[in-house]
Amino acid sequence: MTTQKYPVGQHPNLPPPNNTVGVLFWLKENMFNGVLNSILTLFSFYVIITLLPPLLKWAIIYADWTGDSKDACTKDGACWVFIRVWFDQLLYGRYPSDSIWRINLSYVIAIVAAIPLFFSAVPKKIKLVLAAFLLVVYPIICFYLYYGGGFGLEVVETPRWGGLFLTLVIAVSGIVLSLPLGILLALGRRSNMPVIKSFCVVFIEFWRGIPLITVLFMASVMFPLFVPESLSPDKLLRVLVGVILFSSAYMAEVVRGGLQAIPKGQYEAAAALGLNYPKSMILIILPQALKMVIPGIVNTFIGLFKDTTLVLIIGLFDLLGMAQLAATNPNWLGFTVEGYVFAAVGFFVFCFSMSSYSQHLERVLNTGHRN
Amino acid sequence: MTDQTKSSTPAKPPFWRDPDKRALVFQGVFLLLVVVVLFTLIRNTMLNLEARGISSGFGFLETSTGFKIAETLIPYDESSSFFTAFLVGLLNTIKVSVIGVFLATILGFIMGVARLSKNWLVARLSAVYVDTLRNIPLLLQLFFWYFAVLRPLKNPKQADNFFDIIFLSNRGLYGPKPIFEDGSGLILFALIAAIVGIIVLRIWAKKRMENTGERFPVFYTSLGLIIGLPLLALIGTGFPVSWDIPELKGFNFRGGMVMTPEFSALVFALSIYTSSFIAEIVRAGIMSVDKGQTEAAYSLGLKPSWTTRLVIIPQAMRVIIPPLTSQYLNLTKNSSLAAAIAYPDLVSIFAGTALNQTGQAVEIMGMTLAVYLFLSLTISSLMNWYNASKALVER
Amino acid sequence: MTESNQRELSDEIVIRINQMHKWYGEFHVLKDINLEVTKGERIVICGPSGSGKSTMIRCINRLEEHQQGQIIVNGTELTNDVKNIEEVRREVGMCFQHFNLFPHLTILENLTLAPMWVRKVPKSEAEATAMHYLERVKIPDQANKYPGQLSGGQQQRVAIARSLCMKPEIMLFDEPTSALDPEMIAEVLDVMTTLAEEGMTMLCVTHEMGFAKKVADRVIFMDAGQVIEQNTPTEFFENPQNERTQLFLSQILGH
Amino acid sequence: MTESNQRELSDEIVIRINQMHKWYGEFHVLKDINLEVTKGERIVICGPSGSGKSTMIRCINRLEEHQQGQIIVNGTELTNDVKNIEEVRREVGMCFQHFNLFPHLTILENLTLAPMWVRKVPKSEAEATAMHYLERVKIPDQANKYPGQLSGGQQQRVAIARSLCMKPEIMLFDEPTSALDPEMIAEVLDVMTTLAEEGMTMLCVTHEMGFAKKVADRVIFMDAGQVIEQNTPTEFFENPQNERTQLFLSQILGH
Amino acid sequence: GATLDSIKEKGFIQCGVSQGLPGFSNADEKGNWTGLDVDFCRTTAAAIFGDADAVKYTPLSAKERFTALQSGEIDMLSRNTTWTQSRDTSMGINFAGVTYYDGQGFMVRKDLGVTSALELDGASLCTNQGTTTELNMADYFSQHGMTFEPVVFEKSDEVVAAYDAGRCDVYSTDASGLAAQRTKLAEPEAHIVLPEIISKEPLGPAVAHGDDQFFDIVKWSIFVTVEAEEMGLNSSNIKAAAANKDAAPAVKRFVGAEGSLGENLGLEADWAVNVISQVGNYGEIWERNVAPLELPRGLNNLWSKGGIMYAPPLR
Ligand SMILES: Nc1ncnc2c1ncn2[C@@H]1O[C@H](COP(=O)(O)OP(=O)(O)OP(=O)(O)O)[C@@H](O)[C@H]1O
Ligand SMILES: Nc1ncnc2c1ncn2[C@@H]1O[C@H](COP(=O)(O)OP(=O)(O)OP(=O)(O)O)[C@@H](O)[C@H]1O
Ligand SMILES: [Mg+2]
Ligand SMILES: [Mg+2]
Repeated sequence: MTTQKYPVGQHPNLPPPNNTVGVLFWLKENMFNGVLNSILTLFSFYVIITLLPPLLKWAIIYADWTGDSKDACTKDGACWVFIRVWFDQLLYGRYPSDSIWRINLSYVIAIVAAIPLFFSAVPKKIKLVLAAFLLVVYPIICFYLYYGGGFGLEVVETPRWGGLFLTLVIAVSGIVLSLPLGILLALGRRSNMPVIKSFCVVFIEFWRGIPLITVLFMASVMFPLFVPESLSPDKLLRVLVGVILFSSAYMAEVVRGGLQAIPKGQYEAAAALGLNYPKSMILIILPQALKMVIPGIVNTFIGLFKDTTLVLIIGLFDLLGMAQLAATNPNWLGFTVEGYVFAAVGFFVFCFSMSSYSQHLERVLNTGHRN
Repeated sequence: MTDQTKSSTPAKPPFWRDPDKRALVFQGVFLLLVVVVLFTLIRNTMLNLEARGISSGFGFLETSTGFKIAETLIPYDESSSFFTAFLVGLLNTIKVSVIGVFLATILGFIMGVARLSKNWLVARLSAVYVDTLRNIPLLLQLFFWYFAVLRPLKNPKQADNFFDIIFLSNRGLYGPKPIFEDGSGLILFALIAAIVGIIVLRIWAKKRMENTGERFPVFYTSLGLIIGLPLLALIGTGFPVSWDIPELKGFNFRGGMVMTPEFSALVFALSIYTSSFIAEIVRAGIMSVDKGQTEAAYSLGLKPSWTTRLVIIPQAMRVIIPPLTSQYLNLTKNSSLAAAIAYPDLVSIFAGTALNQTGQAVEIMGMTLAVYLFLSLTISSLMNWYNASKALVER
Repeated sequence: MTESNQRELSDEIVIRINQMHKWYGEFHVLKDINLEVTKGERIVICGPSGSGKSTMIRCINRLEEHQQGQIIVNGTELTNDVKNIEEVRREVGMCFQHFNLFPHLTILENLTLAPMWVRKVPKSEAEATAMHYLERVKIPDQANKYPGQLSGGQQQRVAIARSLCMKPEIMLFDEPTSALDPEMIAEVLDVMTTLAEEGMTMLCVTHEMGFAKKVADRVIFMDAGQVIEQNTPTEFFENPQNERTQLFLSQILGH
Repeated sequence: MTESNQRELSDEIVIRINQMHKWYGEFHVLKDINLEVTKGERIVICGPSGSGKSTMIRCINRLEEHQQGQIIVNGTELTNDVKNIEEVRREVGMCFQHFNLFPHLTILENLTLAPMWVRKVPKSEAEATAMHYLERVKIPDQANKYPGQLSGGQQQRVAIARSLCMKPEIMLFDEPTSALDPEMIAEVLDVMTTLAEEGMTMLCVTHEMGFAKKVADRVIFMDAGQVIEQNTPTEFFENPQNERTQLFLSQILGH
Repeated sequence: GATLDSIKEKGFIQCGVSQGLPGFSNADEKGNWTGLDVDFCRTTAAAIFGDADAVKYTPLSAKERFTALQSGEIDMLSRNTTWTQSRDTSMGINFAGVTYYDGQGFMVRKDLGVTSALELDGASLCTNQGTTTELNMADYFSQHGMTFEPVVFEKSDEVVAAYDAGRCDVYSTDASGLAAQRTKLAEPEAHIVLPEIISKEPLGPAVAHGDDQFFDIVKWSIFVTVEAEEMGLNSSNIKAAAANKDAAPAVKRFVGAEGSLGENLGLEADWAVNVISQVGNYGEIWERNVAPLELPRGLNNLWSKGGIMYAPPLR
């Protein structure tokens, strides 16, 4: 130990002693401090070693990558040829292949319009315009692009929509349309008018209490029983309505959380300035509440995104449905696992990036209170 | 001053400018609208049903079903009524939900705590577990567990045999089933006695600790009691229990207890999927407890294990319970995916087979929804009650 | 004591509170309040915590509803009539203890919001007014920041400016300085003093007795929901009549 | 300056810190700390923010680990040995800036928890002790409330009582008053003064210089992880040696 | 009636079919449907619109099919559905005829060594949810004092997958279905269909109660295909027959040159010509769809050739 004396107050910053830094120290501190921890570490190693190599062998080392028929699958591992051949169907369902550009075009528009929203340097005005475009004009464009009819675009019936495309259509329109409904329900639930309040409570609790597949079943085959015969919208549309009502109940609870977090003073200040209820809601309360619950909204979206797989039970072919369909094609039997893995990776990529984004937002919103 | 006052109550404005009256009118109109819509829906349904000559009413519940169900908790055969089938489905739903909730909670807590572990590797692994499982749809996981795990299992003739009493094959996991004979009442009695004993012991140990400060190993003693007493009774009465051991007869094992692949896959998928959410909830709950609490407890001389038990967990639970409730609700509702892999739950049996045999969609869906609503409300009110009883008292 | 604030008052009455009572549920929080405020008068209200000071001034712009008696502001009686309420709120500005700025809007947007949406003033004009008042409260350079980026004192000054942008006849203040650090209190009181000197009608709940002495025309002392004493500051501080007032003054000045 | 706190000190050494160093990662936060505290001594530690005051006293009950040198408390050296750590923590009480009461337990339960679990005191006895100390800090009537229901000053007094219930030899205070309103500071300092007068060994990080002058036997000034100066309060305040001390004092007293 | 009116207004028939049963109703990669059941949707469309393509298909699981028909979600159900008394009456639907006489059979792995259904005591049976199969199995096994474990899936693809994975010893469904699903197995040759047929399964299209005219049209567009085969009319010679002024009276009635068969149904006079020319006669439909499954024609042959396919007289 150094016993060197420095003048009072002149002690320099010294590097920490050797036995407290470095890789070995880190390993000891983080993985082998104590018997229990060492056992846990060894156990974890064991888990990794038993799982990882076989997985890698199957998925990469002994996998088939090239070819265009089942005969190309000769090795022991996965046959990714299957995915290659069915790639378009997995992504777009049975959408006519010469019209797939329409879907891609809509993706491009969405990405181009959405990117500026994520940069804080872009002025608020432009962001508002873009958001309005995405929420109002874009859905109309999309509907026209997807469904076609008029102006030279061939009609593509909704039963031909499928794959990841259908997943996105259901999840995105579900979330976008359930937001306004959810906001109304949340406001209603906080209203002091007993009739409105109890209606909203019953509505929300009802939809939150029942499983989505029963909703889908009713929307897909029972709906015409409840309405006059003249009303018979498209099946996909009915499913969408079911999904929207279902997720609006969840959305309402998310928004309610945001509304509750707004201090009473904000309402009072708005009232004192002479703003009436609708104005103070639209100008003061909702902008704050919604911003606060963006992570919650994203999480609801992720939930909905995953739940779209249930539509395969009622005969719509989303990404998972398409994977299953492909795997039961007589020419391609035996590739169920590849199909599931592809679908799983697809869902994982989407959901994981969204949830990372929402966690990032949560951190930003938590710490960023001072600006 | 008094003569200036016209009246002591404020003057009344016209109703459209009076917020109270406006609210009344608005609510009246809204209520009317809701009633009209509901009424139209119901009327339409009735008209449509009648126009198509579809039979309605709940008479079908008493007729016999004519189909068989693989797993039942109550006696059921082809001649049982549709109502019995309904109960069978309901009980099966409750069965998977309860077991699923139990396993998901345990697994979730382990994973949540592991993610906060100081052990870097353990924390990473549990993060991978959580992030992977919660981002893949449940239905996909269900198919995966069912088909991917079913395939490698052997057929009953080549079943994996454990000591000739437990057999694993693609028909499920067969094990011995205890059959209680005369005199086994004593074992039940011993079990009850053990439970009573444990309760008494706990009270006594608490009292003793309060009086003398001495602690008593309640947990291990309880464990000993609950195993030992029935065991003693068993020995004392000369083993009046015989075991029904599964035996391979023809195609399959007969006798014994079985855990079918459908049930296992469903429970597996449900509890693993839900546990990934619970892990996050637990982690957030523990992290919500201020570091100062641990420090205060340490500086009072409390050991880490006591600190966790007396200070951290009670506070974390308040944060954990509400989202945990919604996970329980989700799990219960998600058990309806059973239909996809042939587990006979309520949706599969009643809103599936029974609906198809009778064609009475409205009644059957109505009953099914009512059951799920009832289950949801029960779980959430139980949890709300628990939560209210534990709420922090603030100024 | 200075006599600087003894001056001629107009006799136009802008607020008249008449035998007003208020209950929170079963709790009788305001009891038989009678008060007349003339145009340009500056009133300071003080009293122990829970005495109903806030409740009373919140009744004046109907943030709270009274159950008996009359409140007439600028000739408009406050009843359930939405039109009257809106009218009164347009004429009465209010500042809160916790500022209550809108955190999602810039300072400038905070200031122009109400004029544009309530008074329907064009944006350019609203912004000009806003800048004018921001200069008055000495922070024009903060116009494009967000409230979270300002100090408490600055925020409170913005809150005052925000009220002023609506060109109110009357300003209500509810303990505008009690959430502030000592250095910041001075900034805010400065602004309020200027305002008072320009002849704004003000009702101010505060425990800043220095401010009261300097600008108030009248000090009102409340306890347990009642107005116990009211007087000019000189009289009030030097010669309190009621023993509760004496007790209160001894506590607050001795502190 | 009063000389009331100049008195005979025992020469039994209860804390000995010897060439102690600590790093946070690469950051050298405590440098060559040497300190001896005798039984009954009252030490006030001050210094600019970030100078390592908190870190130092947290090392004394091993809330932080030191990497070099020795800390010996009551004859027990602090090492990685869990038993030693437990022993030391039983003898050393600590109060935090943010009280850190257990919000899910009543005041009484907060006070009896550690004695019952750590010292294995019977409940009735623990409660009697708890009530005794609650009376000492003047809030026996709050025993069955929850921490959330008390004011900050009351909470801090409960926190002190909670430490005292363990009958510690030594008390550490880490800025016990800096999260409190001015009225409440007085309450807490009162309690601490009484404690000091009864002969408790105390190490107190605080900026309350009045308190230091009144009760401290020694004032320690830290800067940049080092002890720069230590002296009796009289000397320290009237005649600071080091220029950093002078600068610090001029700032803190001028404020 | 209401159904026919709405069909005419829409311009197409909404036809409920299976989610994929080779030979009966199966969609290719592009979503084009083929199969026997599909062809009987097409006959109806040809009869009504003169255009066999005026059909939209709704793939339904067995569980959904009746609810979909009852609710009006589909106009007709042509989904290998067994005609039973209770379905015909209490469910509010009408069966328009039999397009395929079938019976329930069993398929097992060859290596089990089973040769008769009576050896299946204690076996696990995979089948589809919401079918008569479930009921027949229960009847058959209890009648023969045998036990079984039902494993019941919602979608037939899942039944096949589970059977293929070895979850069950036996796959039971209509014999035609067995033949069709067998093509989806990993090794079709490793499985055999047992000789026992345990039930009568007359399969045919159904419509909802309430529109007799539409009911008649569906019914008679089935019969004309059988009648055409009997008369030797097919898609290649029907146009010539219609143009032939000297044809036999029965042919003239058939093509609408004489009589009022079309008018009786509210259709154009040449409706039957459209049906046969666009879809073909029953024999052609069979050859196109079922023959590739290597199923014998058996009961489904014309009555004159040893089967029981028999159309009432067209007059
Ligand atoms: N919304 C409410 N519901 C019920 N009681 C209330 C409500 N708001 C205030 N009170 C009660 O009314 C009384 C008067 O409250 P008020 O806020 O007007 O007092 P104050 O004089 O402004 O006190 P302070 O100086 O603490 O602000 C208090 O006893 C308070 O507890
Ligand atoms: N856990 C930690 N990890 C890394 N650095 C830390 C940690 N805790 C404290 N520090 C750093 O160590 C230094 C000393 O911190 P300490 O809290 O002891 O200062 P202090 O003198 O108590 O200051 P204050 O008066 O602000 O409480 C600071 O620079 C601080 O940023
Ligand atoms: Mg107040
Ligand atoms: Mg500190």
